Amino acid sequence: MTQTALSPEQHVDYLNDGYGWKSWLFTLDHKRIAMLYLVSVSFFFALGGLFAGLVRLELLTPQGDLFGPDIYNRLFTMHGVIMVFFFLIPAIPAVLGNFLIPLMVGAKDLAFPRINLLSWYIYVVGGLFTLGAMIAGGVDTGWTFYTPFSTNYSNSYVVATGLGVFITGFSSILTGFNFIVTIHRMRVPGLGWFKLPLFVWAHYATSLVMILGTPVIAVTVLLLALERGFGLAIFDPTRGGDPVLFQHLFWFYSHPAVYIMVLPAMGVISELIAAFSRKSIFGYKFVAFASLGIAVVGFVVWGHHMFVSGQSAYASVVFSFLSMFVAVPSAIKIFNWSATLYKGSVAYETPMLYALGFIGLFTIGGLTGVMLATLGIDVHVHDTYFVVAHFHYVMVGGTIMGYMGGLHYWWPKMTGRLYPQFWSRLSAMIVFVGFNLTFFPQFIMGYMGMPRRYHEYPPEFQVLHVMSTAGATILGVGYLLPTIYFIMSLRKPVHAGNNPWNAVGMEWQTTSPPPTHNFVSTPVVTEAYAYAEGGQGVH
Amino acid sequence: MFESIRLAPESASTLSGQVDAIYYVSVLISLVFTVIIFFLVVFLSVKYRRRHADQVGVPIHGNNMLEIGWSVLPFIIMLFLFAWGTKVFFSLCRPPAQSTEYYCVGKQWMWKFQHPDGHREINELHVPTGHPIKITMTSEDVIHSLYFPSFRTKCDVLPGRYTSLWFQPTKPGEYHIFCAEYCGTQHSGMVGRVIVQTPREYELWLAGGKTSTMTPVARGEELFTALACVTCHRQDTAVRGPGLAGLFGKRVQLANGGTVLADETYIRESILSPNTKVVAGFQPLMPTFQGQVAEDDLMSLIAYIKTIQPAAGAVPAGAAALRRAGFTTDGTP
Amino acid sequence: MSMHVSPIRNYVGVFVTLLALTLITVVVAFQDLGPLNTLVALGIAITKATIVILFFMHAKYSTRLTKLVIVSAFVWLLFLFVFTMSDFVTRGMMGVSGK
Amino acid sequence: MSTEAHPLLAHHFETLDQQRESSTLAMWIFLVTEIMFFGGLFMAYLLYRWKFPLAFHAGSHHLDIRLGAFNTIVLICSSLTMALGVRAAQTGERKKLTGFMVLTLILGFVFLGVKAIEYHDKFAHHLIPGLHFQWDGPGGREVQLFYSLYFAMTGLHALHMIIGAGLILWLLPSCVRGKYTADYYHPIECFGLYWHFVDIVWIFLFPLLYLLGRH
Ligand code: HEA
Ligand code: HEA
Ligand code: HEC
Ligand code: CUA
Ligand SMILES: [Cu+2]
Repeated sequence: MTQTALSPEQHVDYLNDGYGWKSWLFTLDHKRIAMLYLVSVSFFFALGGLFAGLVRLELLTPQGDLFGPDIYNRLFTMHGVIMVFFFLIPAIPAVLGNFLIPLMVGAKDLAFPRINLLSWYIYVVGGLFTLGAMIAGGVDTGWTFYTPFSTNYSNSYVVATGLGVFITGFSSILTGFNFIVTIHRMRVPGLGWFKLPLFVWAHYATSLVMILGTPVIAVTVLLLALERGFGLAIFDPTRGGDPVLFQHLFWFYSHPAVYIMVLPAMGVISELIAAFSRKSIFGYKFVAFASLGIAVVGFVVWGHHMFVSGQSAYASVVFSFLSMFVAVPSAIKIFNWSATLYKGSVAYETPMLYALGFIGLFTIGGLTGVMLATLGIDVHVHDTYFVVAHFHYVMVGGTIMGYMGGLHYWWPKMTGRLYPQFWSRLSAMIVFVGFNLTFFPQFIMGYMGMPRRYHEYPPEFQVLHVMSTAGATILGVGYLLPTIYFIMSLRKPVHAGNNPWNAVGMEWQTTSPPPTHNFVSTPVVTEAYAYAEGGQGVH
Repeated sequence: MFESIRLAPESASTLSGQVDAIYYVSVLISLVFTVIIFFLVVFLSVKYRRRHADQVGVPIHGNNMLEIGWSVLPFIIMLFLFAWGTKVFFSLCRPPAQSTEYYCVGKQWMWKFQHPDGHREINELHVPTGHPIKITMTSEDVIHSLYFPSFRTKCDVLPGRYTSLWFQPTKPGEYHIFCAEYCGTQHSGMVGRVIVQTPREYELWLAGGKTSTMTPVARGEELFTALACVTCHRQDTAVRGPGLAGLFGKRVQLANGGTVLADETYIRESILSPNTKVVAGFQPLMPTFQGQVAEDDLMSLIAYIKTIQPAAGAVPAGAAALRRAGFTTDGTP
Repeated sequence: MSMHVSPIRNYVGVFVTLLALTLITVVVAFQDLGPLNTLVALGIAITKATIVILFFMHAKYSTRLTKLVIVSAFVWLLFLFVFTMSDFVTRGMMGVSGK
Repeated sequence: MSTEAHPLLAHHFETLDQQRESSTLAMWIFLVTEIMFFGGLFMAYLLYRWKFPLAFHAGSHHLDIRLGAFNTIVLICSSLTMALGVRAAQTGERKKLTGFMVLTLILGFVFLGVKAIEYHDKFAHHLIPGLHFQWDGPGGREVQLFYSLYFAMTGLHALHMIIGAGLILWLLPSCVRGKYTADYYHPIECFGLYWHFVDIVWIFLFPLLYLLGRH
């Protein structure tokens, strides 16, 4: 990071409080750790995106002409593994959450700064493991690692990748645990639970899922490694084991994990909608408790990934009902955000464009999720591109929109710099258009019967695949632009001032970038989103 | 080129219409909600756009009636979809009683089918219209999933266990068979065709095939002798092992006090790992046949055991067994 | 929160109870009680674990939040057990293989 | 704050109480993750025990119930010494604290030693799945499931014991130096929670693995 261009009236902030790589790699400052995460998470996003690009390229034609099947299988597996475990799960919590939660609760740091740094190192080690496995030859099991293919048949680096996921799991556990303790114990006096920004509530709910779910995936991949590496019999059907047990254990974590991915984004959206409508969130308590509701109910719906796996039909019925029930707290959120716009003061800043995009795309993704949870439909569309479209709508259209929105909103706080407004608005539009072009056709081809994880396919699907690949190209451009202007804003700074959006919230009460201990004077506690009450943001 | 874009694959089974119906209704519901939300978001954000830099929103904190409304409405819609979806699902699960049983063994990376009369096919399956067909299946290696998009049904094919699906074709033609569970390198090559024929054509096709094929039941009977099962499992009396007549579908009393339903998976387990569940009143004498019987032979053994009936003096086989399986050669059930 | 120092007497009492329960569980294991064997063994194990949590781990004297944390762990464990077993236990109830 | 900050108070906490509360809460949350971690193993155990009761009984017969019971008692003793150790830390009795920590450590090693004997015995009897498993009695196929779970569960438990022993060794010097007082004892308390948790896991493993079908 260049420090030359700082303005003359510079103050001591967390960025210029110490220079050199040691001051970063041994830092205990949650803000610096967040920046470390930002860099590493972006790296994995680019890598996962690269794999996605290659996948899309191969799918341009029905024949497998660009890559052989082995390479293709490795491509989508690495794409899924990297995007889920190394990008989307840590993205918002470890970058934005890490940076902002102490600021939002008025604390000097997270409760356990050392553990926070440790979590980043664990993440890096897990990432290196996975990268190592990838360079050695990759892994071809799909991100779901289903047995007995993964234990007894695959010839790829399953154990190394599994260990990478196992290790990274601990970084996620440590982050969640730090958040919970911080939110319980480090709130500045007077800051009651219902004065907390919804971003904090969402992260609290996320942390619960991280704590309660992640250990189970850890032990599951450990068992997988023991079976594959040492020949123990755990899931092996030839020795009486049940491969469906693996699926239960896997999804016990991996379904709640999708809420690890989306809840923080929902937290971001609450902040953005409030800030750019200059209004408090409609139905604050409902939105707050909806996060908790989603986190809890989300734990008992995992069987919806297994409707045709040989799971008992009666269990499927229970899981179907509970899955659909999650629509209720999700609906509460969507409707409350929409209602917040009513009589607001709506500004079309870039973060707000992303937020509005989130509402629309997550609605589509969520509603198609409900269709998948409908038993009679899922039997036909399970493991087709309908599912692929559904989860990209919620993960890319939902979470990444939220992440990008949050990054654009807090970038001035994190770096003190502004990015070009025109380009950023344009990129938000490009992302929206490219995204829909990429993934909407996949719903159609999915219902037509196009199975996922196919590197060759019958020619009647080609038109839709071409549209999808074209969309992915546009989408790629949409993500490239922010990469460029964010980096440019560091090299040729436009100074943002402490509060460019005139937003309320404790993070805007301190300077941008904040000083090492976050606040020079103890921050003033107000209700969340106190715009009309003359909160500090409004002049 | 664009004529190939359709919204759904050919609808070629009795249930595909039902699946499409619930699908289109949910699409419609989703569309309504999506339009409402898009409209709300666009309309409100235009109407209440910021007009001067210092403008703040009107402080509105919520409205409990609205909250209740927009919680209850999705809940009711969800209940409706759930009930309908479950109904369709149960129809997809439960084959009609008169279904004919076909067999399928999946392995990396091919589908092996067997007709009730013993005909074998690889990656191709001929079926007649107008008759429910149940496929019982298992895998030799990893998990696969047998998927017929035009019949709107699929089911995973697992090693060490039997699963099943059923359909009743309505429209002659050729449709895709896909493997829908990722199973390794050639997963996308594990595809085939299902050829739906009129009963008459189907009969001709059967007649034109190899005539020396043995029905699964006859093959099972042969194995039952060849593997010396008969030495312990006699038709009339319980010798060393229990009589197997009428076993299939019954609840079996076990030595440790429990009971178990004698389905395909149980019979399979009894053959491969006989002492896992010991029948009440018997000693765990039966040797394991693990590694000695191939998957399709196992299926034949099971098919045979299913046909053993208490009353019958002689062991039925061949055409008699075919009839019992609910299938007649002129194609009418 | 002010710290709570338990008298040594309490710890020794807990210790003796744990030893006694261990003895009982071993003795009972050699008796044939049918399905009750498992229930008794589990019941004793749960009792022992509860005693350790309450007294050795001071849960009895902790904040409500800590108690909530402990209880929620076991509730989630139940989620895992109950919902997973709901699949295996109801298999075959429809009489169609694989449903 | 008017009073001088305690030297062991980290900069971002306001008071020692806040710091201690945060640590014990954190430790409990950590134990929750441990419970869920072992929970996955217990889930596998529950399923297979339910499916294959005979094989599990048969497998369990080859475990040495005397060694298992002995180890149970060893762990209960170590829990007592640990609890008394925490108490000594609370009351600031430096010598007692050190003594109890050492006792706990010794008992931990006794446990691990016995475990090693048992493992060796299983090795000698060809009971290690994947290595050279041999089973002459009935149900050999599923007995492998039992032994796989046995090794996975007791192995992970033993790993936790080893980590615990390492932590004691790491804490001992500061115990000797008298770092822990009534004001500042939460490292010992947190470690105690961990040690008791490991004991609790064994409280369940013992009946589930050793006591099955003895009658
Ligand atoms: C961020 C990630 C994320 C999120 C938030 C969700 C949310 C949901 N998902 Fe999704 N899902 C995935 C990621 C996610 N999913 C992934 C990655 C997979 C595939 C894994 C793999 O196999 O590789 C998957 C697969 C998947 C399946 C399995 C499909 C299959 O393999 O056959 C199912 C089935 O039930 C499902 C359902 C749902 C439901 C009901 C929700 C609900 O939470 C959605 C709730 C939201 C709404 C409903 C919208 C808002 C509500 C309204 C606008 C009100 C109106 C509503 C009604 C009238 C009902 N998902
Ligand atoms: C977070 C999760 C995530 C994200 C973001 C994406 C993003 C994308 N995915 Fe992914 N996808 C998954 C999760 C995700 N996916 C999962 C879990 C699977 C299932 C895997 C499995 O089956 O096992 C899957 C599978 C999957 C398939 C199905 C493969 C198959 O079944 O055969 C396809 C096909 O089109 C696809 C496409 C895409 C595309 C085009 C994008 C695009 O959105 C990507 C756009 C991004 C870029 C193009 C990167 C551009 C970035 C830059 C240029 C910035 C440079 C930055 C720096 C230098 C710092 N994905
Ligand atoms: C040495 C004698 C012996 C042979 C040979 C033998 N069995 Fe058995 N079988 C038994 C006994 C004894 C039982 C009951 C105890 C048990 O369940 O293990 C039994 C049980 C069964 C059962 C479960 C019956 C029930 O009522 O639940 C089936 C099915 C079965 N055998 C099939 C076969 C088949 C098929 C073969 C040949 C491939 C075979 N057996 C060979 C002795 C034998
Ligand atoms: Cu077989 Cu995929
Ligand atoms: Cu899910």
